[in-house]
This record gives sequence, structure tokens and C-alpha cells, in this order.
Amino acid sequence: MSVKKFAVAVYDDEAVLFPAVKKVRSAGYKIHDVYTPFAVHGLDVALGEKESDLHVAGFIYGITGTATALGFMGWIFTTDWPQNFGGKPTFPLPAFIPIVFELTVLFAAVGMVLTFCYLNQIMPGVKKHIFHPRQTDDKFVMAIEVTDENAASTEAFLKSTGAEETKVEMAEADWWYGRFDQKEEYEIKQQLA
Amino acid sequence: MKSRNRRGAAWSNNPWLQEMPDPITKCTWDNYVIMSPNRAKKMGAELTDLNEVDRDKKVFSIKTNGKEVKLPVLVVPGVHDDVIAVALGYGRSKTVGKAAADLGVNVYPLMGQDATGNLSFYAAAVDLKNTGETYQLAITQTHHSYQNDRPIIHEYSLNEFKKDPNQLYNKRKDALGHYTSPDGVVHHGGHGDAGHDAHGAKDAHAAQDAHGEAHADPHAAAANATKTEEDWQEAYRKNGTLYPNFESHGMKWGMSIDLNSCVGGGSCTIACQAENNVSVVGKNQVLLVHDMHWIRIDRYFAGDPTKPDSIQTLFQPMLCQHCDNAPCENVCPVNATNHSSEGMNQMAYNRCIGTRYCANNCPYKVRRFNWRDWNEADCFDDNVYTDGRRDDINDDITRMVLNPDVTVRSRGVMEKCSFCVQRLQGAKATAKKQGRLMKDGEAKVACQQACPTDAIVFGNVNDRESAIFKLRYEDQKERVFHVLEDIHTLPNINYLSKIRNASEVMSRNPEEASHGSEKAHA
Amino acid sequence: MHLKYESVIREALVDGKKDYHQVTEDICAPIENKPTKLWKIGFFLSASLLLFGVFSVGWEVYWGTGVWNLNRTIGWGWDITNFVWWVGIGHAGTLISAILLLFRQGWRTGVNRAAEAMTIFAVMCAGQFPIWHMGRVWDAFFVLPYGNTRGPLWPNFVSPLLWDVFAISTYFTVSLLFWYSGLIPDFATIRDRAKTKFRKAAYGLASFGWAGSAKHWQRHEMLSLVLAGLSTPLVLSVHTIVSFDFATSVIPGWHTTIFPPYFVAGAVFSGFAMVQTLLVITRKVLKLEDYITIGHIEAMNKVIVLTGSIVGVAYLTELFIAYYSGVLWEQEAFRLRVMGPYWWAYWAMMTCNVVSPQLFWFKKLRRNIWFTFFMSIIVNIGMWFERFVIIMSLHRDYLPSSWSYYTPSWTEVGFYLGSFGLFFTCYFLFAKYFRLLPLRKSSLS
Amino acid sequence: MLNQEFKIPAKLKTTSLVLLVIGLITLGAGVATLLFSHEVVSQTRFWAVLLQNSIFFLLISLASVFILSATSLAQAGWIVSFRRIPEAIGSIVWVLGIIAGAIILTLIWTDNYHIYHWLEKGNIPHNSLNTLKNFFLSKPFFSIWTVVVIALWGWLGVKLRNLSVQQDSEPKGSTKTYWINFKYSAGFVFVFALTLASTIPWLWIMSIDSHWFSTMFSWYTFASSFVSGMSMIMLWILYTKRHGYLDIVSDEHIHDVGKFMFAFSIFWTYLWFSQFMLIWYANIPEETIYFKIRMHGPYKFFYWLNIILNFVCPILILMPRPNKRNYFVVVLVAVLIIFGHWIDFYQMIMPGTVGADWQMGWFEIGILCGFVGLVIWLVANKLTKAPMVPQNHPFLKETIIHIS
Repeated sequence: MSVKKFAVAVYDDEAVLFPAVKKVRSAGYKIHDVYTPFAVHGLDVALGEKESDLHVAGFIYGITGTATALGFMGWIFTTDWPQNFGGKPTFPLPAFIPIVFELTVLFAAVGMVLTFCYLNQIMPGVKKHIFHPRQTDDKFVMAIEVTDENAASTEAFLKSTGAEETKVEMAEADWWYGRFDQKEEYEIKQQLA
Repeated sequence: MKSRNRRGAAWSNNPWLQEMPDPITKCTWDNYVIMSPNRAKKMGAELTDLNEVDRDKKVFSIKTNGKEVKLPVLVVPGVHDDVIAVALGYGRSKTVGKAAADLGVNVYPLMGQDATGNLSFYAAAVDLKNTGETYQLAITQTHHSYQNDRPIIHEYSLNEFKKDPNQLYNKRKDALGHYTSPDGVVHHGGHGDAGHDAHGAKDAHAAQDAHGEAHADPHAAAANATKTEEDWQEAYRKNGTLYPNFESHGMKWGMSIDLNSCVGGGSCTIACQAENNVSVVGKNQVLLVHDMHWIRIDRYFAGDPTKPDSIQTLFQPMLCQHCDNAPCENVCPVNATNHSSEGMNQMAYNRCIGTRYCANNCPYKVRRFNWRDWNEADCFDDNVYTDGRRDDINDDITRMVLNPDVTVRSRGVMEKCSFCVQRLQGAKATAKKQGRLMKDGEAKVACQQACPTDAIVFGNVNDRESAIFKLRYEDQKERVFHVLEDIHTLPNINYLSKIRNASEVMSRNPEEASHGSEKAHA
Repeated sequence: MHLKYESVIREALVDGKKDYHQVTEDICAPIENKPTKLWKIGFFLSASLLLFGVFSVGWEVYWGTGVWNLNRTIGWGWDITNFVWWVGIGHAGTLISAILLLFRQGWRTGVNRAAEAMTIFAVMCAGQFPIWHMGRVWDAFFVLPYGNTRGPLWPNFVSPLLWDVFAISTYFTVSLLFWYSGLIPDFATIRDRAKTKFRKAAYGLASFGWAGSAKHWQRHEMLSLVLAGLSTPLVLSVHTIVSFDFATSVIPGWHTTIFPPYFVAGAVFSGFAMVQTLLVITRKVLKLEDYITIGHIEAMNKVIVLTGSIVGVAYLTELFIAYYSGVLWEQEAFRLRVMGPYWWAYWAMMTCNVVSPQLFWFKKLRRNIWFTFFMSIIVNIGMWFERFVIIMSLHRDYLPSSWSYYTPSWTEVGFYLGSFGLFFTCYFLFAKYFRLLPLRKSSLS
Repeated sequence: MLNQEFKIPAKLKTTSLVLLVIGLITLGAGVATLLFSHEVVSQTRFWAVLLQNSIFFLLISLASVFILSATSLAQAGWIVSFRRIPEAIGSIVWVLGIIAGAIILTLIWTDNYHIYHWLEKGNIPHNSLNTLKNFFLSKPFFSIWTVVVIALWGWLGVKLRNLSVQQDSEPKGSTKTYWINFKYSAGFVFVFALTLASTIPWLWIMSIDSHWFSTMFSWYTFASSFVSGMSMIMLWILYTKRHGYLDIVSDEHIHDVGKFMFAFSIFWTYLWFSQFMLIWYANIPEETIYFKIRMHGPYKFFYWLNIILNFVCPILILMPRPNKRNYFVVVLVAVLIIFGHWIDFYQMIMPGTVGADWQMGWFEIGILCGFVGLVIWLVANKLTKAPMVPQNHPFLKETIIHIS
């Protein structure tokens, strides 16, 4: 958790963004992140991100659900308190299927969403730095971490990639607990400067 | 004018009796005029399909002996076309007590005197007029025929029965014997005297042709095993299902009800009500079909309603059948009802949350729901007396009528016949204390005890010496049947067929007569 | 840069030439402007209905289920009819989002957010009925498999009603997650556009701190896809399990093996109709005609005529097989449906569900807004009658001695009206404070 | 490349002919040893096997016509790249229809009550309960409906393909035939609802167990034939692709067809389970007897095999995304599915006909070979008659750049 300096470029079209990403990466810059208002198909590949393994987690949660449901109901009906309902078998498998299915789905879905939130470090009360107010509206924002020395040159380079607007600003790179209606210290400082 | 009364109204303030449906009309809490369908039609009060649904009955004015009363009309087949009848003993004042006050109409004023000066229970000249008004009668059974072809009751004339006592037995064996093979392969060689093998088997021919008689084969052997007289019922029980068989070791309670002996008097209903703290609900609630009786007597008419002489009446006591494959037990979400190892279908009132799913899924419609707080037993105060007249069962004094061995049920739970489980447990405990086996007849259920004609026999079916066993499997086995046995509910209650001392059984439709056994199979 | 080529046959999914920002402006406008008069009236009416529903339910809980006109023979009536009806309606949203996402139907984006919200509200309404229909609602928690002090006392996992408990709660949870995870980025948009402190704080909380990072979007896409994959069988399972409530029983008219797929088709049918009802109003009131186009409406109508026909085939199948079976009980149950005391319900069902949707074979009618609106209501009336007809199989089953009849009391009607109140109150709030349409690239052609 | 024409590889030709000849020899041997055997069970076996195979192959071919109509109505673009394959399969429906129809009608008019028990007098009594059944299961109705339905199926199967081929020679950008095709597709779906989705499986298959009934039966049969039809299309796509055709079919298309196989295997299981569980739960003997013989009786093995082949295998194998794009895996699953549903049809038909005396021997396998050979030969020949890719389809461009 520390406030760092970033060179920020704002693009107004995907068609400009993609070549820009390519140029920036081949020029050797390490892109801190790209912010888009909606999922841009193929951007993760362009940025060199690995494919997410979220679905594998989902599968494991699902299997856990299946096992829990079958094990729990099986234990209750055969061991804990076997009873006779309408002459049904003690282990009435066909009648277990609906609940087994539901719990499989429930475990998978809830587990995946929690994992999603954990991986993305998002939850109510979490705050992240918004580089450009329209990055959740229609602008595409690229941020590169810079030092005092290379800030100007990076900015200039970003400008050359077709950015509509560029700037250098201090920003908290990670997440923190905070409210979006309050300005953080570094933001106020930045504004004053 | 003929009369029927409850001891001339001497016990009219007893809500049990007020709520007991009249054996013939199935009406409660009121008196009314009964008349034949023909007369009703003439006078614009005919029994229509709508009549079943609509509880508003037409009110007629009756004038005789210079007096007039107004009474609702009930149409009852079998009444002579020129006779109407009213029950005495109604229209009491409030002084008689809460239950009977202001019920019905007092018709004593209509009574004249006969030549000897005695009160005359009939009057010859009656002026009957439709007033155009209507009045609601609380009737517990609104459909009066068992649709003739519904195989829920079996009736034979004495001659038919004499000619072939085994008619019912064979009919059942034909229909159910179809499902007795342990592997589902149906072999037709199995049952002998099936007449033509009409309802037979999907697979029968191929299998039969394949094996021939000489073919030694495990399936054929299995089929042969069910050949013997006693075993096909057991085989149906075990193989007519995809479920395993739950054996009852020790006790296995069973009941037999003889349709021949039953006179429909209803003492079983009241005995049960007294024994098991069954609530009285009041007229308004009976109108909403919220009646609570654990054992009811279904009354059906057969014959041509326009010919009073052709009418035959039939009574079928109906109570929880304690099915071994009970459709109600499966569906309870909270385990409030399940099956005992003694073959009883039991209720845990404490556990019931009142989804009513069990009652819906009961093919016999014998489960009773506590729609309201009849007994001031639930957690809401003062929510009992909203709908007019009630019995006074919640007085401190009258509460003493409650049987302390039996729970008083609160609002929102399901209840039904328990086979008087408190008595059975009591009898078992007594025998155990005395260090001996329980004898047959020691455990009696209330309805059995009260039945004046001994139509109900009850006992342990696993005991080969018991009356119920002998009746069911030896003495009366050709008359035994279970209601709806083709859906494999395996009731622990059986009925004995009705044998009529009449030349003809009116409930038999012509098709049934000619096709007989197919019907049962279908 | 991927070019999405669309054939000449296809219609544009968004009318008018819009850039991204314009889309955001349009969609956020209802949220950021003051509520209109129409909205206020609608909200007030819905809230009043809701209050009346609360009163009706309170009355029933205090005096007992006996104030409903259900009886010894007919243990379920309007309560479960309405339950099944609302659950059915609650199927469209997740179906649109999930199945259409899997089938990559582009037109879904115009309607899916509203439909998902509708799903959640409809399931909330549906859940009320089985809860309040219990005789002892204060013991409703008995259905949960919780450890307790009464020994090993567990619910009965074999009961279809318990399956319902699991199915409905799972469905509600997963739909909520699906819907909310889709909303998070939308909340972020509103947050960053917000002018007031309160809005910034509230939407800031609701958006979970979403900033739109590329990696997050990648996971988000994956999450949506897998949730869609899970939701698809889940949607089918829910109405299937609801149908099991009836089909597992031995009651003629209830016990029919075709029920599961036929209930699902019926649910989609009624759900889509309800979405139509809402969309036709919403696009008018919130001026979203460019986003919810005639093309969307027509596509939905095609699904309606398809599912209506499937349901029709199922009705005829039931009727036919009942007579084919040679089983007296079945034949009688269906004879009574067609010409028994409840014949009017049967014929209302047939007219509304089978006959009238066939008019959608005509393109002119399919693309007519007012006709669509009219039909969407007709279909839901029909589907209500379908459930009513099925449940009323109880009125005459095996033993004629128990036959009975049922009409609802004011409390039952009140409860039903109250559920509309709940539904529309939620919907009005949603339409005002949440984003009604998602912003997706694919919504632009 | 888009106007490539299919030439039957020699190996395929030989294989199909060899299989066909095996089938014919088996048939001949069957006639000699089974049909003219004095044992009724052998005669029944002869007919039951022919019935099973002819209906099975007819219905899985018909599935192609259905998928064509359904995707046309849904305006799905992705299928266009390999549309010619279902078209070819669909246009041989009439041949299989004639074979199946001939077998069924022979059974009916020779009163073969060992297959259709209702043909025996008295098995379904004439009374008011059975009025409809007596009409429905009567020789005239049965025959007329069978003939009409086969004629409609065959005609529409050919028609849909002819329209598509006709489109090839139309000027670019013309959508006239496209809309005509759309209308015929709607017509077929209508016919389909009244036949395969309802009456036909009742008549041809369910009536074998003449007292048993299930409202689900037709939809269940449909699901069975549809998923195997999809698998058959998959096999053809991959086969032709391997031989250098259909290069516009990308992994995305294969993935999509794989998803269909996956999804409809689940769908089949869903219908199978619903039918089974409801009957199991209600436990009414006249319904459970159907499963009694299958679950606890001599068909136990097939009962479990059916679930394993048609549910467990496809679902486990096809769940991971890469597997749906792996040609070997997909071919394996397709073969398993087709065989699995052949078994499914086997266990639908045999318990009611040959009963406990089922056999899985030379005759069963030989006839299966024969039908496989016949279908391969017919479809391959049909494929040579038109370019492998529809030339002028409005969605052609869409399907080429199709991404998932």
C-alpha cells in the first residue's frame, strides 16, 4: 500500500487502444493496468494475461456440494435416524437427486462469486483509485507506473500512441477501505499541486 | 309427515351429536324437509349437479294442522314420492344451552293428535310451497353415487355370491396377480382360472411361448411360486412395486370392516370423537367443509333416482387406511408423519407445520386439518370465537370431557385416525407388566368397541390365531378387498364385500356385468 | 479489434446512431432525473396494494388458515396456484440471461437486466405463498436441516416440498448473484457520474470498489459464463421440482410424467409474457425505445409462440393419454377438467394459452406493440388458469364421498393482490435507482 | 474452396458396402433360421430387431431435418458452414421411412401380436374405457397415419435440401429462397409436433407395452433420437473435414456441435430421470411394471448401461472445454452416444416383445451393421450431389467468421 506515480493515457476507442497496448508493451513498458467501461474481448490476451482458472474453482466447489448433499442425506437416512416413509428404500437415491443437484449448483455459484470477489479484491467499502471519471462510462484508460525521472518521457510516449488525453498523477495502486464521496489525502494534495 | 329425532331433542345440546352427519342425508346442525327427486323436480327443487356444489337449499313452507313452518329442502333418493319428512327436536331456545340454541325449526306445532289423543307423528294433508328463499345446510357429503364403475366398493347379490363365492377373490387375483412376478416378466401360466386372459400381460405371450410348460427356468419357477392360493397377495405386496419390502415383526395391526354388517349409524364416529378429542367445529365450519371426524361413514345410493323402489343404499366407513406404502408419508417435508414398525401410519403433531400436502396426496381423503384454533391450544389469544355458534367445549367444565391420554391438537396441524394408539400402547404395557404376551382382543379401538353390529374387527395380523387373521385369510377371504388396492398403497384396513339379499345389485352397470375383471384391472 | 459481422437479414439491436457515451447518458437518465409523476402514482398504487396484502396475510395468520376457503378435500387453492404462477414468471429473467447468453443471442442484451430483476422480485413473491400457506408458519424453520435439541430430528429429504425449499432458495441466491455481479460495473458507472455526496457513497458501496481493470473484466466474463452455465440447468430444475410437487403424487390429474418439461415450457411462456408486459411499459415510460426495439419484442414473441405451442402439445398429450390409458381415474379426472364444475377454468386456459398465442404467427401482430401488450396479459391469465386447473384436480378424485368445491375468500384474493404490490413496488424502485439496461458493446451494432 | 464438391473416398465406399452386405447376409440368415423357425421367440426376435433398427435409424436421420428447421427458424448463423450434412442426412429419411414403414405395416397386417400385443383380440377389451385406444390402436388408423407421416417426413426432408441447393444458383444477396425455406421449416416443426413429439412414438413403440402409458414417452424418444442425430452429424463433419472438405468449419463450430451433444445428453437424462423418478415415486403398479422388468428383471444390465453410456460418459467427457474441441474425444463420444441410444431403443422394444429371452448376438449386431452401412452409403452419395457449402446463404459470411 503506497502511493505511486502513474502516467495515464485516456483513449476514446478500442480501435486506438489495441495498437496502443501493443506499442507500449513492445517498447518495454510494464502496463500497470488498463481500465475499460465494459469487457473488451481479447484485451486480456493483448495484455498478456493468463486465462482465469475461476471455472476450475467452480468445478471443485460444485463437486463439494454434490458430496456434501449425498453424504449428509445418506448419513441421516441410513445411519442417524433411518425411518420408513411410505415404504421407500432406506437410501432412496432417485429422491435425493433434486437436492443433490441444487446443492451442487449452490456451492459452485456462491463459492465462485466469493472467489471472484477475493481475487479481484472487491467488496462493499473497498475503494480503488479512479484515474479518469469516465473510465466506467466510455473511455479506455491505461496507467503505467513511472518515476520522477521518466514521467515526462512516458507521458509523451503515451501521447504518441494516439491517446486523447494524458497526465501524470499520484495514485494508490492497490485497494483500501474508504468512501467514494471522500477525497483521500494524496488526492487533495494532487489537486492543490 | 314422518319424523326422525335425536331422542326427541333430549340430548340436543350435545355438540357431538349435532355435528354427527345424519346417516342418510349427511347433514349436520339443522333440520330440514327431505323429499324424493321426482317431487323435487315437480316443485322446482331438483337435485342438479349445481346442487352438489351449491350449499344454498331452497326453503319451502309447510302448512298442516293450521300451522306453518319454513324449512330448507334436501332431495334424497329413495323417499316415496308422496312423502316428505322432517326431524323433530330443533328450534330450541337459548336456555337449553349454547350448542342447540336457535338451531333449525321447531316442528312440534305441526303435530296433530290421532284418534286416541296421542301425538301424531304424521299428517296426511300438507300444503307445500316454494318460498323462493334459500338457506345454507352444512352437509358433509355432496356426491351421492360412487359412479357405479369406480372400483371402491364391491357388491354382489346373494344369488351371485352363492353361485360363485370366489368371484371377487378371482377378480382381484386376476388384476393384481399380473404384478406378482419378482422380475417384472409376466407369465401367464401363473393363474389358472382367469377366464380369458384379456387383461393380461404385455409380455405374457412371448414369455409363455418362449418357455412352454416344460421349460425349466428360474422365472417360471418364480411364477409358479406365486401360484398357490395364499401367496399371490404377498407376491403382489412384494413385487408390485419398485420398493423393498418392510417386514413387520411382532405386531402388525389390521382392521376389517364388514360392509354387510354396517348400518351406518355413526356410533363409531362419536366413539372416536370422544376417545381421541376430535374437535367439534360448528355449523359454519362444516359449511366450509372443515369437518374433523376421523372416521366418517360414506353413504352412496345406487339405482334410478326416479324410482324410489330401486334405490339401494350403501355405507362405507372410511378412516385412515394405515397404508404400508402411504402416499402421504413421503411428501411431508418435516417428517411429521411416518410409518411405525407395527404397520401404523403415525402423526407427530408437534412436528407438523401444516402444509396439507399429505392430505392432498391421500387417495382416501381421510386426513383432517385443524383449520382454526378449535381448542384454544395455539399461541394466539382469543382467536376462537369468530364465526357464530360454537360448542362450549372450551368451558372449564366441559373440557373435562377430554381424554387425558390424547393430545389436544393446536391450530395448523394435521390429524387423522391413529388406530387409538394410546389404547394399543396401554394394552401392550399391561401385558408386559404382567409378564405375558398380549392376547387377541385385549386391544380394542374405540370405533370397534362402539359398533353395535360388530362390523369392525381389529387385531394383530401377525398373530395367526387372531380374529382378524382368521377373518381375513380363512373365514371370509373370498369377501376381502382393499379400497384402491390397484395403486399399491397396501392398506392395513380391509373391507368385506357387501352381499345383498336382493335379486339385483343396482350399482352394477351393464358393462361391468359383462366385462367384470377388465374393469378392475384398468 | 474484433469485427462483429451481422448478416443483412438481421435487424440492428439499437436504433439510431449512438456512441458509447450517448448510450450511458440515455440509460442513466432515469436514475439521475427526478421521479416523474407517472412513477410516483405507480409507486403509490403498488405500495398500497402491498399494504393490503400484508393486512390480508396478517388476518390469516392470526385467525388461522381456516379463513381461507380451502377445505378437507382441496388443501391447496389460490395459495399454491399463485406460488407456481409467480415461480413460473420468475423463470424468464435467468433464462434470458443464461440460456440466451449461451446461445449467443445478441438481442438479449436489450432485455436481460430488467428481466433478471423481474426474476428476483417474482421469486420473492412466489416464496411468500408456501410460507404463509403453512398452518403453523411460526414453525416454518422446521424445514431447514439444522442441528437441534430434539435428537436427530431432520427434515424429510424425500418430500418434494423440501426439494422446493432447496430449489427456490438456491434459485433465488444464484439469480441474485448473477444479477448483482452483472450490476457491479453498472453501479460503478453511476458512482463515477454521481454529483451528490450521498449518491457517491451509496453507489460506491454498491459497486464494491469496481474500477474496470482488464484482469477483473476477464474474470467477470468467466464468472458470467459459468454462472450462466450453472443457471441454465438450475432454471430447468426449479420448475421441474415445482412440477414434482404434483407429479410425484398418486392423484389423477397430478401424476403425469410429462409435467417436468411441460412446466418448464409453461414457465418460460409466462415469464416471457411478463417481461413483455413490463418492457412495453418501461420503454414507453423511460423513453428507451431505441434500446428495447421492435426487434426485441418480436424475438420475445417468437419464443412465446414456441413455448405456447409446446404447452399446447402437452395439454393435448395429457388429455389423449388419459383416455388412451384405459384407467378410469385418469379418464374421469380429465373428463371433469373439460366438463366438470371447473370447465370454465379449463377452457380459459385453453383459449389463452393454446389458441391465442397462435396469432403470433402473423408478423404484423408480432411487431405490434399494443397487441403484444394485450397478449402478454392474456398469456399470464391463461397460465394462472393452468396452475389452477391442475391444482383443482383435487376437487374430485378417487372417492366421490369427499368431492368438494372451492372459491377463494377475500383474504386469499388480498394475498394475491398484495404479491402484485410487492412485485411492482420492487420494480418501481429498481427502475428508478438501478440501471435498467446493461452497457455492453454487443448492444451496439 | 467454398464450392468444393464431395467425392466419396474409396475406403468409405468399401466400408459402407461391406457393412451393407453383412447386413443383407444377416438378414438372409435371419429369415432362414429365425423367421422360419418353429419357435415363436425366434420369430419375435427377428421382427423386434428389425423394428428397433429401422425405427432408430429413421428417427436419428429425422433429427437432422429437425435441427435444420429449428436453426432456420431461430435464424442461427453458425450451422450454415456444415448445413449440407444435415441436409444430406435429412434427404435420405424417405428411404429409411419406407424400410421402417414396410416392417411396421407387415407386423400390423400379419397380426403379429407377439410384437404388438394389442393386435390380439381381447387384449384390450372393447369397452367405454378403451374407446379411444381401440380407435388409435386399430389397423386402419395405425396404417394410414404411419404412411402419411412417413410421406410427410420424407418429402419435407428432401424439400428442405432442394431449396438449399436451389439457393446456390441464385444471384448473390437474394434472400427469396431463404424465406421460402423459413416457411417450410415452420411447416416441418408443426408436423414434427404432431408426429414425433406426440403420436408416432406412442404408436410405434409405446403400444408394444400395450397397457402401459406415459405422457413423457414421446418427448423422451425425441430426446434420444435428437442427441444421437446430432452425434451423427458430428461424425460426418469430422470425417469430411479430415478428408479435406469443410475447411470453413472451425474449432468453434465443432465446439458448438459438441455443446449440443453435451446439452442434449443432459436433456435426455433429464427426461429419462423425470419419467423414471415420477413412476418410481408414485409407485402405481400399472406404471412400475415397465421399470420392474428393466430394473429388477432380465434387462438390469441394459438399464444401467443405458445410464452410463448416455449420461455418465457424455457428461464427464464433454464437460471440459478443450475436450469439445478435441476431434478424437468428440468422435469417441459421438460413437458412444449413438451406440448408447441404440441400446436405449433396444431396451424400449425388447422387454415387451422377446421378454426374458433377449439376446445380443449375431443377428442384432449384423442388422445394426447393415443399417450403418446403408446410412453411410446413402448419405455419402447424397453429399456428392451438391457443393459442400451452401453458396448463397445469407448467413454464410457470418458462419465463416464465427467465434464463440
